[in-house]
Amino acid sequence: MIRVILPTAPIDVAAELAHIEGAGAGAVASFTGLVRADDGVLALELEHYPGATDAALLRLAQTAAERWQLIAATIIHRVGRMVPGDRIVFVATAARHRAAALDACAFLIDRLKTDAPFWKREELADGARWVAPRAADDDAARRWE
Amino acid sequence: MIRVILPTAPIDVAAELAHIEGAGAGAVASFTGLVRADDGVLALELEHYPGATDAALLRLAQTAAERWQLIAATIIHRVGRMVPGDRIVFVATAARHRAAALDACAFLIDRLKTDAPFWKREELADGARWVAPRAADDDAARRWE
Amino acid sequence: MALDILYFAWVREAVGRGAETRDPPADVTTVAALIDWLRRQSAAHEAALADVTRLRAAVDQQFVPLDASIIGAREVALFPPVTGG
Amino acid sequence: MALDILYFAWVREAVGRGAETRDPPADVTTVAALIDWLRRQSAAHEAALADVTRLRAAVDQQFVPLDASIIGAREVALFPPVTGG
Repeated sequence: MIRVILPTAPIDVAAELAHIEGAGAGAVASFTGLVRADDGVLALELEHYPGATDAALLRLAQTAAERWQLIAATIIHRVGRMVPGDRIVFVATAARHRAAALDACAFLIDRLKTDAPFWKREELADGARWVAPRAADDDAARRWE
Repeated sequence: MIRVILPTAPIDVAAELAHIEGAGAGAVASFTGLVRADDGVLALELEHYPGATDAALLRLAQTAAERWQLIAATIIHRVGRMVPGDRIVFVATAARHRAAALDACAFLIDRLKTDAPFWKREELADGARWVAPRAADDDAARRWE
Repeated sequence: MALDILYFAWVREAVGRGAETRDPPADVTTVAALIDWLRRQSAAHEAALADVTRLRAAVDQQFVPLDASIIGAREVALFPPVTGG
Repeated sequence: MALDILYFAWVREAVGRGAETRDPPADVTTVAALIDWLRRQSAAHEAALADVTRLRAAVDQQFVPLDASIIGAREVALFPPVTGG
Protein backbone atom coordinates (compact mmCIF):
# COMPACT_ATOMS: atom_id res chain seq x y z
CA MET A 1 0.00 0.00 0.00
CA ILE A 2 1.74 3.10 -1.25
CA ARG A 3 0.18 6.50 -0.71
CA VAL A 4 1.66 9.72 -2.14
CA ILE A 5 -0.15 13.07 -1.86
CA LEU A 6 0.78 16.70 -2.54
CA PRO A 7 -1.93 18.70 -0.77
CA THR A 8 -2.22 22.47 -0.48
CA ALA A 9 -4.34 22.01 2.66
CA PRO A 10 -2.89 21.12 6.11
CA ILE A 11 -1.71 17.53 6.60
CA ASP A 12 -3.95 15.50 8.92
CA VAL A 13 -1.37 13.27 10.65
CA ALA A 14 -3.96 11.59 12.86
CA ALA A 15 -5.92 10.38 9.84
CA GLU A 16 -2.73 9.37 8.04
CA LEU A 17 -1.40 7.40 11.02
CA ALA A 18 -4.77 5.68 11.49
CA HIS A 19 -4.69 4.80 7.81
CA ILE A 20 -1.22 3.24 7.82
CA GLU A 21 -1.81 1.50 11.16
CA GLY A 22 -4.76 -0.19 9.48
CA ALA A 23 -2.38 -2.10 7.23
CA GLY A 24 -1.90 -4.69 10.00
CA ALA A 25 1.82 -4.10 10.59
CA GLY A 26 3.54 -4.53 13.95
CA ALA A 27 5.67 -1.41 13.55
CA VAL A 28 4.87 2.06 12.25
CA ALA A 29 7.50 4.80 12.08
CA SER A 30 6.74 8.36 11.10
CA PHE A 31 8.47 11.64 10.56
CA THR A 32 6.87 15.08 10.47
CA GLY A 33 8.71 18.19 9.31
CA LEU A 34 7.29 21.47 10.57
CA VAL A 35 7.85 25.11 9.75
CA ARG A 36 9.97 26.19 12.69
CA ALA A 37 8.65 29.08 14.71
CA ASP A 38 12.05 30.17 15.95
CA ASP A 39 13.87 31.25 12.77
CA GLY A 40 12.18 34.60 12.11
CA VAL A 41 10.29 32.94 9.26
CA LEU A 42 6.87 34.54 8.79
CA ALA A 43 5.76 32.17 6.03
CA LEU A 44 7.11 29.44 3.79
CA GLU A 45 6.17 28.90 0.15
CA LEU A 46 6.70 25.45 -1.32
CA GLU A 47 7.05 25.33 -5.10
CA HIS A 48 7.18 22.04 -6.96
CA TYR A 49 7.27 20.54 -10.45
CA PRO A 50 3.77 19.15 -11.01
CA GLY A 51 3.76 15.67 -12.46
CA ALA A 52 7.48 15.13 -11.93
CA THR A 53 7.08 15.49 -8.15
CA ASP A 54 4.39 12.83 -7.89
CA ALA A 55 6.48 10.46 -10.01
CA ALA A 56 9.62 11.08 -7.93
CA LEU A 57 7.81 10.46 -4.62
CA LEU A 58 6.11 7.35 -5.95
CA ARG A 59 9.47 5.98 -7.13
CA LEU A 60 11.00 6.76 -3.75
CA ALA A 61 8.19 5.00 -1.88
CA GLN A 62 8.43 1.96 -4.15
CA THR A 63 12.21 1.77 -3.69
CA ALA A 64 11.79 1.83 0.11
CA ALA A 65 8.92 -0.67 0.02
CA GLU A 66 11.05 -3.19 -1.89
CA ARG A 67 14.28 -2.62 0.04
CA TRP A 68 12.69 -2.99 3.50
CA GLN A 69 9.73 -5.20 2.55
CA LEU A 70 7.29 -2.61 3.81
CA ILE A 71 3.64 -3.39 4.33
CA ALA A 72 2.77 0.25 3.64
CA ALA A 73 4.44 3.59 2.96
CA THR A 74 2.99 7.11 2.97
CA ILE A 75 4.59 10.32 1.72
CA ILE A 76 2.66 13.57 2.04
CA HIS A 77 4.39 16.77 1.07
CA ARG A 78 2.47 19.98 1.37
CA VAL A 79 2.85 22.59 -1.38
CA GLY A 80 1.95 26.27 -1.47
CA ARG A 81 2.02 28.70 1.41
CA MET A 82 2.51 27.71 5.06
CA VAL A 83 3.10 29.46 8.38
CA PRO A 84 5.24 28.47 11.40
CA GLY A 85 3.90 25.38 13.14
CA ASP A 86 2.41 24.00 9.92
CA ARG A 87 3.47 20.55 8.79
CA ILE A 88 5.54 20.62 5.59
CA VAL A 89 6.07 16.92 5.16
CA PHE A 90 4.85 13.68 6.69
CA VAL A 91 6.41 10.30 5.99
CA ALA A 92 5.24 7.01 7.51
CA THR A 93 6.28 3.41 7.04
CA ALA A 94 4.75 0.16 8.24
CA ALA A 95 6.64 -3.12 8.55
CA ARG A 96 6.54 -6.32 10.56
CA HIS A 97 9.48 -5.25 12.71
CA ARG A 98 10.73 -1.92 13.98
CA ALA A 99 14.18 -1.80 12.34
CA ALA A 100 12.69 -1.95 8.84
CA ALA A 101 10.07 0.70 9.62
CA LEU A 102 12.60 3.06 11.26
CA ASP A 103 15.28 2.69 8.58
CA ALA A 104 12.83 3.08 5.72
CA CYS A 105 11.35 6.19 7.34
CA ALA A 106 14.82 7.78 7.69
CA PHE A 107 15.66 6.78 4.09
CA LEU A 108 12.49 8.40 2.74
CA ILE A 109 12.95 11.72 4.47
CA ASP A 110 16.67 11.87 3.63
CA ARG A 111 16.06 11.10 -0.05
CA LEU A 112 13.06 13.37 -0.29
CA LYS A 113 15.38 16.29 0.49
CA THR A 114 17.54 15.61 -2.56
CA ASP A 115 15.52 13.51 -5.03
CA ALA A 116 12.23 15.36 -5.40
CA PRO A 117 11.67 18.70 -7.18
CA PHE A 118 10.62 20.97 -4.32
CA TRP A 119 11.89 24.47 -3.63
CA LYS A 120 11.37 26.42 -0.42
CA ARG A 121 11.00 30.18 -0.27
CA GLU A 122 11.07 31.82 3.14
CA GLU A 123 9.35 35.10 3.91
CA LEU A 124 11.21 37.04 6.60
CA ALA A 125 10.64 40.47 8.09
CA ASP A 126 13.22 41.96 5.68
CA GLY A 127 12.05 40.19 2.52
CA ALA A 128 11.86 36.76 0.92
CA ARG A 129 14.66 34.36 0.00
CA TRP A 130 14.95 31.00 -1.69
CA VAL A 131 16.38 28.41 0.68
CA ALA A 132 19.80 27.14 -0.36
CA PRO A 133 20.44 23.39 -0.32
CA ARG A 134 22.43 22.06 2.65
CA ALA A 135 25.54 19.96 2.08
CA ALA A 136 24.38 17.90 5.08
CA ASP A 137 21.30 16.88 3.11
CA ASP A 138 23.41 15.50 0.28
CA ASP A 139 25.53 13.59 2.80
CA ALA A 140 22.42 12.20 4.50
CA ALA A 141 20.95 11.06 1.18
CA ARG A 142 24.21 9.41 0.12
CA ARG A 143 24.45 7.19 3.21
CA TRP A 144 21.69 5.01 1.73
CA GLU A 145 23.62 4.21 -1.45
CA MET B 1 9.62 18.52 27.91
CA ILE B 2 9.67 14.88 28.90
CA ARG B 3 6.44 12.90 29.07
CA VAL B 4 6.27 9.31 30.30
CA ILE B 5 2.96 7.48 30.77
CA LEU B 6 1.92 3.87 31.46
CA PRO B 7 -1.78 3.79 30.62
CA THR B 8 -4.11 0.81 30.72
CA ALA B 9 -6.40 2.60 28.20
CA PRO B 10 -5.67 2.84 24.45
CA ILE B 11 -2.92 5.26 23.40
CA ASP B 12 -4.23 8.35 21.60
CA VAL B 13 -1.43 8.97 19.09
CA ALA B 14 -3.18 11.94 17.51
CA ALA B 15 -3.30 13.77 20.84
CA GLU B 16 0.26 12.77 21.64
CA LEU B 17 1.61 13.94 18.27
CA ALA B 18 -0.28 17.23 18.56
CA HIS B 19 1.22 17.65 22.03
CA ILE B 20 4.83 17.08 20.97
CA GLU B 21 4.42 19.12 17.78
CA GLY B 22 3.38 21.98 20.02
CA ALA B 23 6.92 22.14 21.42
CA GLY B 24 7.97 24.27 18.42
CA ALA B 25 10.49 21.82 16.93
CA GLY B 26 11.20 21.53 13.22
CA ALA B 27 11.34 17.73 13.29
CA VAL B 28 9.18 15.14 15.02
CA ALA B 29 9.86 11.42 14.70
CA SER B 30 7.59 8.75 16.12
CA PHE B 31 7.35 5.02 16.45
CA THR B 32 4.25 2.99 17.22
CA GLY B 33 4.36 -0.69 18.09
CA LEU B 34 1.12 -2.59 17.52
CA VAL B 35 -0.17 -6.01 18.44
CA ARG B 36 0.17 -7.84 15.14
CA ALA B 37 -2.98 -9.36 13.73
CA ASP B 38 -1.17 -12.04 11.74
CA ASP B 39 0.52 -14.19 14.39
CA GLY B 40 -2.44 -16.13 15.74
CA VAL B 41 -2.31 -13.93 18.84
CA LEU B 42 -5.79 -13.46 20.32
CA ALA B 43 -4.66 -11.11 23.08
CA LEU B 44 -1.53 -9.72 24.68
CA GLU B 45 -1.04 -9.06 28.38
CA LEU B 46 1.62 -6.56 29.40
CA GLU B 47 2.95 -6.96 32.94
CA HIS B 48 5.32 -4.42 34.45
CA TYR B 49 7.11 -3.48 37.66
CA PRO B 50 5.20 -0.48 39.02
CA GLY B 51 7.45 2.33 40.15
CA ALA B 52 10.58 0.82 38.62
CA THR B 53 9.08 1.05 35.11
CA ASP B 54 8.29 4.74 35.38
CA ALA B 55 11.78 5.45 36.67
CA ALA B 56 13.42 3.40 33.89
CA LEU B 57 11.44 5.16 31.14
CA LEU B 58 12.11 8.58 32.63
CA ARG B 59 15.85 7.82 32.79
CA LEU B 60 15.77 6.62 29.17
CA ALA B 61 13.97 9.75 27.97
CA GLN B 62 16.39 12.00 29.86
CA THR B 63 19.38 10.17 28.40
CA ALA B 64 18.03 10.65 24.87
CA ALA B 65 17.10 14.28 25.51
CA GLU B 66 20.64 15.10 26.60
CA ARG B 67 22.44 13.03 23.94
CA TRP B 68 20.45 14.46 21.00
CA GLN B 69 19.51 17.84 22.51
CA LEU B 70 15.85 17.08 22.13
CA ILE B 71 13.21 19.76 22.53
CA ALA B 72 10.73 17.12 23.72
CA ALA B 73 10.45 13.35 24.19
CA THR B 74 7.40 11.18 24.85
CA ILE B 75 7.29 7.52 25.87
CA ILE B 76 3.92 5.86 26.32
CA HIS B 77 3.83 2.15 27.05
CA ARG B 78 0.49 0.53 27.51
CA VAL B 79 0.10 -2.09 30.25
CA GLY B 80 -2.58 -4.71 30.85
CA ARG B 81 -4.59 -6.57 28.24
CA MET B 82 -4.63 -5.70 24.53
CA VAL B 83 -5.96 -7.20 21.31
CA PRO B 84 -4.50 -7.29 17.78
CA GLY B 85 -4.38 -3.84 16.22
CA ASP B 86 -3.98 -2.13 19.61
CA ARG B 87 -0.98 0.11 20.17
CA ILE B 88 1.47 -1.31 22.70
CA VAL B 89 4.01 1.46 22.68
CA PHE B 90 4.39 4.96 21.29
CA VAL B 91 7.63 6.91 21.28
CA ALA B 92 8.06 10.41 19.87
CA THR B 93 10.95 12.84 19.77
CA ALA B 94 11.16 16.48 18.76
CA ALA B 95 14.35 18.24 17.71
CA ARG B 96 15.47 21.15 15.56
CA HIS B 97 16.67 18.82 12.80
CA ARG B 98 15.55 15.46 11.52
CA ALA B 99 18.68 13.37 12.18
CA ALA B 100 18.49 14.01 15.94
CA ALA B 101 14.76 13.26 16.08
CA LEU B 102 15.08 10.05 14.03
CA ASP B 103 18.14 8.71 15.86
CA ALA B 104 16.72 9.48 19.30
CA CYS B 105 13.44 7.78 18.37
CA ALA B 106 15.27 4.62 17.25
CA PHE B 107 17.41 4.72 20.41
CA LEU B 108 14.37 4.96 22.67
CA ILE B 109 12.49 2.07 21.15
CA ASP B 110 15.62 -0.13 21.01
CA ARG B 111 16.52 0.55 24.64
CA LEU B 112 12.95 0.24 25.82
CA LYS B 113 13.04 -3.39 24.68
CA THR B 114 15.92 -4.23 27.01
CA ASP B 115 16.08 -1.59 29.75
CA ALA B 116 12.56 -1.39 31.11
CA PRO B 117 10.78 -4.03 33.24
CA PHE B 118 7.98 -5.15 30.92
CA TRP B 119 6.91 -8.72 30.20
CA LYS B 120 4.61 -9.82 27.39
CA ARG B 121 2.24 -12.76 27.62
CA GLU B 122 0.52 -13.90 24.44
CA GLU B 123 -2.83 -15.65 24.39
CA LEU B 124 -3.07 -18.09 21.47
CA ALA B 125 -5.78 -20.54 20.45
CA ASP B 126 -3.89 -23.36 22.21
CA GLY B 127 -3.03 -21.49 25.40
CA ALA B 128 -0.93 -18.65 26.75
CA ARG B 129 2.85 -18.21 26.71
CA TRP B 130 5.35 -15.69 28.01
CA VAL B 131 7.25 -14.09 25.15
CA ALA B 132 10.96 -14.94 25.17
CA PRO B 133 13.48 -12.14 24.69
CA ARG B 134 15.01 -11.85 21.23
CA ALA B 135 18.80 -11.80 20.81
CA ALA B 136 18.20 -9.22 18.06
CA ASP B 137 16.79 -6.86 20.69
CA ASP B 138 19.97 -7.06 22.75
CA ASP B 139 22.04 -6.39 19.62
CA ALA B 140 19.84 -3.42 18.69
CA ALA B 141 20.13 -1.93 22.18
CA ARG B 142 23.93 -2.38 22.25
CA ARG B 143 24.51 -0.43 19.04
CA TRP B 144 23.86 2.79 21.00
CA GLU B 145 26.65 2.17 23.50
CA MET C 1 15.74 -7.99 58.62
CA ALA C 2 12.43 -8.02 56.73
CA LEU C 3 12.85 -7.90 52.97
CA ASP C 4 10.11 -7.39 50.38
CA ILE C 5 10.55 -9.86 47.55
CA LEU C 6 8.69 -9.31 44.27
CA TYR C 7 8.18 -11.77 41.42
CA PHE C 8 7.10 -10.99 37.86
CA ALA C 9 5.88 -12.84 34.76
CA TRP C 10 6.37 -16.62 34.80
CA VAL C 11 8.47 -16.43 37.96
CA ARG C 12 5.45 -14.93 39.72
CA GLU C 13 3.20 -17.64 38.30
CA ALA C 14 5.60 -20.43 39.33
CA VAL C 15 6.15 -19.11 42.86
CA GLY C 16 2.39 -18.69 43.13
CA ARG C 17 2.43 -15.11 44.37
CA GLY C 18 3.60 -11.65 43.27
CA ALA C 19 5.15 -10.52 46.54
CA GLU C 20 6.16 -11.78 49.97
CA THR C 21 8.04 -10.46 52.95
CA ARG C 22 10.88 -12.67 54.20
CA ASP C 23 13.58 -12.42 56.81
CA PRO C 24 16.62 -14.25 55.39
CA PRO C 25 19.58 -15.05 57.69
CA ALA C 26 22.41 -12.52 57.98
CA ASP C 27 24.81 -14.57 55.83
CA VAL C 28 22.50 -14.12 52.79
CA THR C 29 24.22 -11.02 51.39
CA THR C 30 23.82 -11.26 47.59
CA VAL C 31 20.96 -11.77 45.16
CA ALA C 32 22.38 -15.18 44.21
CA ALA C 33 22.53 -16.26 47.88
CA LEU C 34 18.96 -15.03 48.37
CA ILE C 35 17.80 -17.13 45.40
CA ASP C 36 19.55 -20.21 46.90
CA TRP C 37 17.89 -19.58 50.25
CA LEU C 38 14.44 -18.97 48.71
CA ARG C 39 14.66 -22.26 46.78
CA ARG C 40 14.72 -24.09 50.09
CA GLN C 41 11.50 -22.42 51.31
CA SER C 42 8.97 -24.43 49.23
CA ALA C 43 8.64 -26.75 46.25
CA ALA C 44 7.12 -23.89 44.25
CA HIS C 45 10.13 -21.65 45.01
CA GLU C 46 12.48 -24.50 44.10
CA ALA C 47 10.75 -24.97 40.73
CA ALA C 48 10.49 -21.25 39.96
CA LEU C 49 14.09 -20.38 40.84
CA ALA C 50 15.88 -23.56 39.72
CA ASP C 51 17.56 -22.14 36.62
CA VAL C 52 19.37 -18.92 37.57
CA THR C 53 20.45 -18.32 33.95
CA ARG C 54 16.77 -17.51 33.25
CA LEU C 55 16.53 -15.01 36.10
CA ARG C 56 17.21 -11.29 36.31
CA ALA C 57 17.04 -9.10 39.39
CA ALA C 58 16.52 -5.61 40.69
CA VAL C 59 17.54 -4.35 44.13
CA ASP C 60 15.52 -1.38 45.35
CA GLN C 61 14.21 -1.02 41.78
CA GLN C 62 17.64 -0.88 40.10
CA PHE C 63 18.57 -3.65 37.63
CA VAL C 64 21.62 -5.51 39.02
CA PRO C 65 23.68 -8.63 38.21
CA LEU C 66 22.95 -11.65 40.39
CA ASP C 67 26.18 -11.25 42.37
CA ALA C 68 25.05 -7.80 43.58
CA SER C 69 24.79 -7.12 47.30
CA ILE C 70 21.44 -7.02 49.08
CA ILE C 71 22.89 -5.64 52.32
CA GLY C 72 20.59 -2.85 53.51
CA ALA C 73 18.12 -3.50 50.69
CA ARG C 74 14.38 -3.07 51.31
CA GLU C 75 13.10 -4.63 48.07
CA VAL C 76 14.44 -7.35 45.77
CA ALA C 77 12.64 -8.30 42.54
CA LEU C 78 13.23 -11.54 40.64
CA PHE C 79 11.96 -11.95 37.07
CA PRO C 80 12.72 -13.29 33.58
CA PRO C 81 14.58 -11.19 30.97
CA VAL C 82 12.37 -8.27 29.95
CA THR C 83 10.34 -8.27 26.72
CA GLY C 84 8.67 -4.89 26.44
CA GLY C 85 8.12 -2.43 23.63
CA MET D 1 11.04 21.10 -33.21
CA ALA D 2 8.93 22.80 -30.54
CA LEU D 3 10.20 22.24 -27.04
CA ASP D 4 8.42 23.10 -23.79
CA ILE D 5 10.85 24.74 -21.39
CA LEU D 6 9.92 25.06 -17.69
CA TYR D 7 11.58 27.19 -15.02
CA PHE D 8 11.23 26.84 -11.25
CA ALA D 9 12.06 28.82 -8.10
CA TRP D 10 14.49 31.75 -8.56
CA VAL D 11 15.24 30.69 -12.15
CA ARG D 12 11.55 31.18 -12.93
CA GLU D 13 11.57 34.57 -11.21
CA ALA D 14 14.72 35.68 -13.05
CA VAL D 15 13.53 34.54 -16.49
CA GLY D 16 10.21 36.24 -15.73
CA ARG D 17 7.99 33.30 -16.64
CA GLY D 18 7.36 29.68 -15.61
CA ALA D 19 7.14 28.13 -19.06
CA GLU D 20 7.72 28.89 -22.72
CA THR D 21 7.74 26.98 -25.97
CA ARG D 22 10.89 27.38 -28.09
CA ASP D 23 12.23 25.90 -31.30
CA PRO D 24 16.01 25.70 -30.85
CA PRO D 25 18.21 24.94 -33.90
CA ALA D 26 19.03 21.31 -34.70
CA ASP D 27 22.61 21.59 -33.43
CA VAL D 28 21.34 22.25 -29.88
CA THR D 29 21.41 18.62 -28.72
CA THR D 30 22.22 18.78 -24.97
CA VAL D 31 20.84 20.57 -21.92
CA ALA D 32 24.07 22.59 -21.67
CA ALA D 33 23.80 23.68 -25.32
CA LEU D 34 20.15 24.60 -24.76
CA ILE D 35 21.13 26.77 -21.78
CA ASP D 36 23.78 28.52 -23.94
CA TRP D 37 21.24 29.13 -26.68
CA LEU D 38 18.55 30.37 -24.25
CA ARG D 39 21.00 32.87 -22.73
CA ARG D 40 21.15 34.63 -26.10
CA GLN D 41 17.36 35.04 -26.28
CA SER D 42 16.96 37.94 -23.79
CA ALA D 43 18.72 39.85 -21.04
CA ALA D 44 16.49 38.12 -18.48
CA HIS D 45 17.49 34.68 -19.79
CA GLU D 46 21.15 35.74 -19.78
CA ALA D 47 20.91 36.83 -16.12
CA ALA D 48 18.91 33.77 -15.00
CA LEU D 49 21.09 31.18 -16.70
CA ALA D 50 24.54 32.82 -16.37
CA ASP D 51 25.93 30.49 -13.71
CA VAL D 52 25.40 26.89 -14.81
CA THR D 53 26.89 25.55 -11.56
CA ARG D 54 23.71 26.80 -9.86
CA LEU D 55 21.42 25.02 -12.34
CA ARG D 56 19.91 21.55 -12.40
CA ALA D 57 17.80 20.03 -15.14
CA ALA D 58 15.14 17.48 -15.99
CA VAL D 59 14.38 16.11 -19.45
CA ASP D 60 10.86 14.80 -19.85
CA GLN D 61 10.55 14.96 -16.03
CA GLN D 62 13.67 12.87 -15.30
CA PHE D 63 16.54 14.52 -13.40
CA VAL D 64 19.62 14.53 -15.68
CA PRO D 65 23.14 15.96 -15.68
CA LEU D 66 23.64 19.07 -17.83
CA ASP D 67 25.49 17.13 -20.55
CA ALA D 68 22.42 14.93 -21.12
CA SER D 69 20.84 14.76 -24.59
CA ILE D 70 17.64 16.60 -25.42
CA ILE D 71 17.20 14.90 -28.79
CA GLY D 72 13.55 13.89 -29.12
CA ALA D 73 12.64 15.55 -25.81
CA ARG D 74 9.29 17.27 -25.43
CA GLU D 75 9.95 19.03 -22.10
CA VAL D 76 13.09 20.42 -20.47
CA ALA D 77 13.00 21.95 -16.97
CA LEU D 78 15.71 24.22 -15.56
CA PHE D 79 15.86 24.99 -11.84
CA PRO D 80 18.11 25.43 -8.79
CA PRO D 81 19.15 22.48 -6.58
CA VAL D 82 16.08 21.14 -4.79
CA THR D 83 15.31 22.00 -1.15
CA GLY D 84 12.22 20.04 -0.18
CA GLY D 85 11.17 18.06 2.85
